[in-house]
Amino acid sequence: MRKLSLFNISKLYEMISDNKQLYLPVDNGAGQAGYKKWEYGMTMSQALNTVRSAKDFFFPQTENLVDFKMNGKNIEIIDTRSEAEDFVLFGVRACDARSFSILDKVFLSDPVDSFYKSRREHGTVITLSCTRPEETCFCTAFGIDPSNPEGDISSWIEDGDIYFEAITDKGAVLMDSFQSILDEADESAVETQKTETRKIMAKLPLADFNLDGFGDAALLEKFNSPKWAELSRTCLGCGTCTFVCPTCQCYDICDFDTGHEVKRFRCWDSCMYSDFTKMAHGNPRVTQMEKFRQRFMHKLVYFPANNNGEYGCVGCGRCLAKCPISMNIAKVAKKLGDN
Amino acid sequence: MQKIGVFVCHCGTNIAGTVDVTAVAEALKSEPGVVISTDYPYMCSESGQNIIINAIREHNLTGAVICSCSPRMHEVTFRKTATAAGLNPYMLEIANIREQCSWIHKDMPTATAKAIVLGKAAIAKVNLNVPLIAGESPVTKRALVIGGGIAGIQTALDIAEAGFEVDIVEKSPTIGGKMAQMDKTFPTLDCAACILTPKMVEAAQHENIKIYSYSEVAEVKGFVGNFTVKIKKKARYVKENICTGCGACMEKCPQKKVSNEFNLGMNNRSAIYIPFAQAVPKVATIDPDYCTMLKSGKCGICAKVCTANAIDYTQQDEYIEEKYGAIVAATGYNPISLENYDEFAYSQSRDVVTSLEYERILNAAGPTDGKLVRPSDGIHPHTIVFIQCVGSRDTSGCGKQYCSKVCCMYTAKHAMLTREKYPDTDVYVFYIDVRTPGKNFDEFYRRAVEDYDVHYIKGMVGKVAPDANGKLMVQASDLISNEQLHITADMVVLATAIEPDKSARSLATMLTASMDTNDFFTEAHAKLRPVESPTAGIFLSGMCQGPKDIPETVSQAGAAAVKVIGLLAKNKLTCNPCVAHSDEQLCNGCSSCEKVCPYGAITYIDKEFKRPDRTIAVRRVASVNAAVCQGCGACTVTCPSGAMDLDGFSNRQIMAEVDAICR
Amino acid sequence: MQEIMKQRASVLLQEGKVDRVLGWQAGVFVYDITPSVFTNAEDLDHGFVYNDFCGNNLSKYLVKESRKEGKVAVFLKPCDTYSFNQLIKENRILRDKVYVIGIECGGKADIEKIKADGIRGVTGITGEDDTYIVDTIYGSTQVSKSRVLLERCMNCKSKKHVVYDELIGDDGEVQVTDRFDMVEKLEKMSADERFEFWRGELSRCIRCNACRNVCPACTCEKCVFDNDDSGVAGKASADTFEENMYHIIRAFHVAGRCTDCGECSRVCPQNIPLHLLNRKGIKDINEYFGAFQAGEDCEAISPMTAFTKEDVEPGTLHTKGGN
Amino acid sequence: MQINETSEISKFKPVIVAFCCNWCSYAGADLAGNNRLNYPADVKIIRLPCSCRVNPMFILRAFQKGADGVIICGCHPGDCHYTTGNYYARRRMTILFSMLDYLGIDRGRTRVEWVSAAEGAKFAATMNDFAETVIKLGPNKRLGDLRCRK
Repeated sequence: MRKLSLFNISKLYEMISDNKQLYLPVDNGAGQAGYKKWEYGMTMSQALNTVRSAKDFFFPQTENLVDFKMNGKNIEIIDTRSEAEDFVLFGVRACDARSFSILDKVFLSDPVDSFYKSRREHGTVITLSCTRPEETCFCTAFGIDPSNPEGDISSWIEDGDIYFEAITDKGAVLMDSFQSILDEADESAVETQKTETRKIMAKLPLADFNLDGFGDAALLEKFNSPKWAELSRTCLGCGTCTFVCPTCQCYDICDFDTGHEVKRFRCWDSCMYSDFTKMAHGNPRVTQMEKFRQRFMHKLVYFPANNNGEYGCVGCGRCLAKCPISMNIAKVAKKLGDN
Repeated sequence: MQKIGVFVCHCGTNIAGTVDVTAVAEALKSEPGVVISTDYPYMCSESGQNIIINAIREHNLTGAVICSCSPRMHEVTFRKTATAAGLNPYMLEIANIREQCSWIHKDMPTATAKAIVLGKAAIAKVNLNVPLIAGESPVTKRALVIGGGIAGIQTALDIAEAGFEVDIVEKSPTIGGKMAQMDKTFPTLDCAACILTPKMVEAAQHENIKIYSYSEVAEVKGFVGNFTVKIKKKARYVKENICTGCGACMEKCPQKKVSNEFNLGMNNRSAIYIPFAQAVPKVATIDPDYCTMLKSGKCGICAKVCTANAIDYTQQDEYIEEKYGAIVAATGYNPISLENYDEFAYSQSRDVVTSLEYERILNAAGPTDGKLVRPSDGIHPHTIVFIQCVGSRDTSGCGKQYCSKVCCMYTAKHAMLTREKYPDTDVYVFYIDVRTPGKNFDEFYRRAVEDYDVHYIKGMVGKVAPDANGKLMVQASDLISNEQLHITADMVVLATAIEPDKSARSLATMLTASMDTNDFFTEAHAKLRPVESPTAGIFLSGMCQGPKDIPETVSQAGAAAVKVIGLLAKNKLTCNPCVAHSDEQLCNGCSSCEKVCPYGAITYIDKEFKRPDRTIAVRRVASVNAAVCQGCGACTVTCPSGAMDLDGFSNRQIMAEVDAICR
Repeated sequence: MQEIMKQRASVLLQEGKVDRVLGWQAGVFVYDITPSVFTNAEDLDHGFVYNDFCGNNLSKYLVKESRKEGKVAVFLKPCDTYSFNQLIKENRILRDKVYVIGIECGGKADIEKIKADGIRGVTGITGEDDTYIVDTIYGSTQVSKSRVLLERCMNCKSKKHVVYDELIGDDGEVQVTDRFDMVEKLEKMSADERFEFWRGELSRCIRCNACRNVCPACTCEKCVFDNDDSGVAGKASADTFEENMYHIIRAFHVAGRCTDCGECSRVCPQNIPLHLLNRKGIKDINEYFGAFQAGEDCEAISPMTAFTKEDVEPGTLHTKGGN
Repeated sequence: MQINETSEISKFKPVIVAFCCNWCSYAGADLAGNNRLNYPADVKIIRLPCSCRVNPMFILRAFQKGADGVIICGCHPGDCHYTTGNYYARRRMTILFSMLDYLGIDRGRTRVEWVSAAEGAKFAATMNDFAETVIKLGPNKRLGDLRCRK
């Protein structure tokens, strides 16, 4: 483990952005934080987390796939992919860090999504431990330790210093690039912080959040539960929960006619939207209840069923904070769970 | 996917002169949906149309684009062509590469490039066109003629003769209009009354004609074939059907100091009056502004003397609502006000008169019983100066830019009549040009000069100044001998410019008929549709469309009548199929569209719909009456959900045109 | 207040006057309140809540609820009643299927404003006149109520209920506000400054459609932006143009219909001040076509479906404000 | 003041969309043609039944696809072939243009003009003037769609 005084953090930013793009959470002027490309003078936000999750960097909201050009009546197909640049994500929290491994299960299993893959390869993640979690946090329910985040490099901020520990080879390589400004440090420095954070986590309102009874055995029972109707009754059908979610990975593929060519791009879709899974014959999910149920069944039942028990949620609490009607996964789990 | 044929017209050199038509045809070949693209010197010609017909059949086209002149010119032509070939006429669009391209651009590459873009836009639209079937609407077999002058009377008579009912609405107490005020008519010099009054009587007696005299049009609703008109019958305080027109009331009426408009205020009439002897209807009218009974309640003499008991002081304005299939505007004209022409001293001397006033002076029934005397002192004038183009062909802004057309001839007439009756007079005519186009016109004018020695002087009068002993000092320039002239005249007659009657403007708004900058009604086409307004079902007769003399007016009146007859002869009209329709699946029933529809074409119905969750819900949705809808599209924009769309001009079609243009 | 409302609701249900009650359901925390439909006293006792975080405008739910079997009672705050009237005017709500209970409102709080001061781990909020005592897992602090109100409540346009069948608490008056101040400020900026301002705001838009889906003026059976046949449908703002397009068209569609209920700004996850777009529309309508408050009564003709022969020319406006 | 397309007034060739009502303005444009009154070829006319048919979406669409200016022409107020259409158009465009201006989008790029069937000269003059304004403003950056740039 190595450390750096926070006074010199901008030196670190400089060194990293010398040969890679560096992104970190900064205040966006609307009282919230969002990832921005680091420029000289920028400082990291004090906010616990960003409104949009870090998944944007590997799975952006819109992404051009291919262009078609019409010359008269014959069509020319153009691959618009450009070689992605290396980039570094700084200050990612444990929950978002875990979300990457969930997305990997979707995009890197056959057939591999080459767009996503290339971004993952070019990105290095420096995570930052949490010390003051929000009441909306429940990552521990998914076996995430916010005091000891995953990633290529993990970091901790403890009285005036920031501590780094490379987890992966990629992380080690990156860390070498700024070794020069780091000092030796030993694990014990952050141990107290870790235990403190764990204590706080245990005190959180959602500490008792659990998913007992959500295994795939319960699939039909949950699916047919009469409670969905009531839960979804006032759902507005907006996409807020899905768009701030670090693990939602549904997308739609659309064409856009620019006038001189057709751009085929993909963009995030939301299971809450009226035309989600709309097909030529119509839509298998017609009511908001069915759409609403899909979102939670997917995260809490279907996904674990296909991914040896891993849930499609990391407990970041964004949907709890952002849903216009405050109907969220915590309430659903409570209502449908065994407890 | 459509199969579209593109047909580029050279219009001789009109288009081909500045647009490389073959290049256009070539460029459009590769547009989506186009299966054939060709060009031809005259697409509108029979052989041109045959090219289109054959192409449609041979390639069984589902759409066609004609790159040619304005759709306002030949859209109808080509749509007929399409129909002839079995293609729905509304699958054809026109790219206007003449008026909006070849005629305004000088540079060939530029014009060609633009023509190609316009063609692409039309193709993009046709790709989204759908066949439209025109609906039908009934025709009310009754016509309305607004204005009871010679134009209105002639139109009404011709329509009535064809066996259709006609109503005439005349704002003054009698029909007859300006012609009734005239003495003689050029170039034949026969008396106006002698040829007009029989027609007035004929109109009055015709079983198909109903005359609303002393009435005005208050409101016009509906559309071609189905107009509903509200007519305001002004109270004349005399029971029309009872009054015998004996005139006793006029003699006994104590209030005789009312300026007589029929004689242009040159003498007086009584408060209860019949405008002139041959008035139709020959019915007295009480002038409420002067009748002591109506104003103070004291008098009532006319009621006492009326043996027929026709007087009714309690009469009120009355509103009649009638349905018509066609409306003819025949609102006529007036001489302009001369306030801008004080140099001619019209306001200073009563001996300076307008031609129409002179007309009355010469008329046996006029203020002077036909004797030529000066209005000021009743003395017989010896030197009379006529000034032409007073307010006509005037670019100074004081008067009218146009030529009033009739002045040259009636001035010649006046000069001739004067010299004939009073050989002792000296008559001068000042003119810019003498315009005598018309049968026997120039002969007529030459007679005035050669046989009657009228002094025609090319030049304009600078000033007319009344002097102490009642003479008029006329200052003028003779442009031919190039000298200043000073004439001491007894009378000066001003050939005053004419303008459309003031009532025409408000009427035009009611009829939604367009007008030009001079307030003359505009015709649908200056050459090809001269008696029709661009607004369907509205026709034009007489001076309200532009200056003309009596023979022209009568012939135009006849022409208008024929158009009306042609319309009324139909039992059904095919409506414009480019009308709005509402997609019930999208309609919210919010009523916004209903509020902006000028025709009340939108109504609402409660309809059952299957909800996504398969339950039934009743929703209020808009439905459009295709016969009433005129296709303006106001509703389509006020509809937030886009449920309202316009056939033939759908959102998608318009956006496709936009895309093609911006590409 | 909450208890009286709860009482009244259960009485209405017991008497069979209504079959359902539309109100607010308590959540896990003090502020995460969910609009909910109650059908029996028991549920009311468990879940019904009315506190300073009941911001949701319930009127829009009546578009669907009033078309269901039986009658529904609804609790409407003064500003909500304007939305209700507007929906009645547009025939979106069946009036006779709804029993409106007007409720007094002292302004609703914005949890994000409370947290903006770095307060975290909120476990409880209790109010005393103008102060909130905020308990957190890190200890408790105080914040001034007036500082943390929702934007719309800071500029409360009316404490008067424009429609109700019965009233709980007192009816207030229409308020004098300076809600157009920010709009004016923007108008006075130069075009470049305005452009930069709106780029900065709208570029954060994630097209979650929350603003539209919560908006009581946006009750289209199918929105043009969801309708593939409309030619403008779009799921994501793939280009800055689409960010503008979506919000311009939305502002235009609600012009003359927006009651300024402020829900769009409340729900925006990115805190985009969307009310500033709608208020511009309202301000323009007031200035060019005469003062008009949508929803004030359900008879008045909407300025966008009316005209006068003397209306301003689009070319002659823009006199105010910078270039 | 005329902009002759061959002359060298400007290298920048704007794309200008003119929405014209069928009864007055489109006829006015035809009259301009009849009288051989020149205006820039950059102006392309789309024929609509009435100015009240112009949906704000058409205008934004034009800007998206690369238009540099959009002008709407209709009958003079009071002369609408459909009696009231242009009155509604006037209100709508007042609100829309004001909104665009509020967003900082160059106000010179949008315009409404009333051109009657008799005003061929006015039509040409209007188009010349509008084109000149748009040329001065240069390419439309603020409301264009980057993907549509060539």
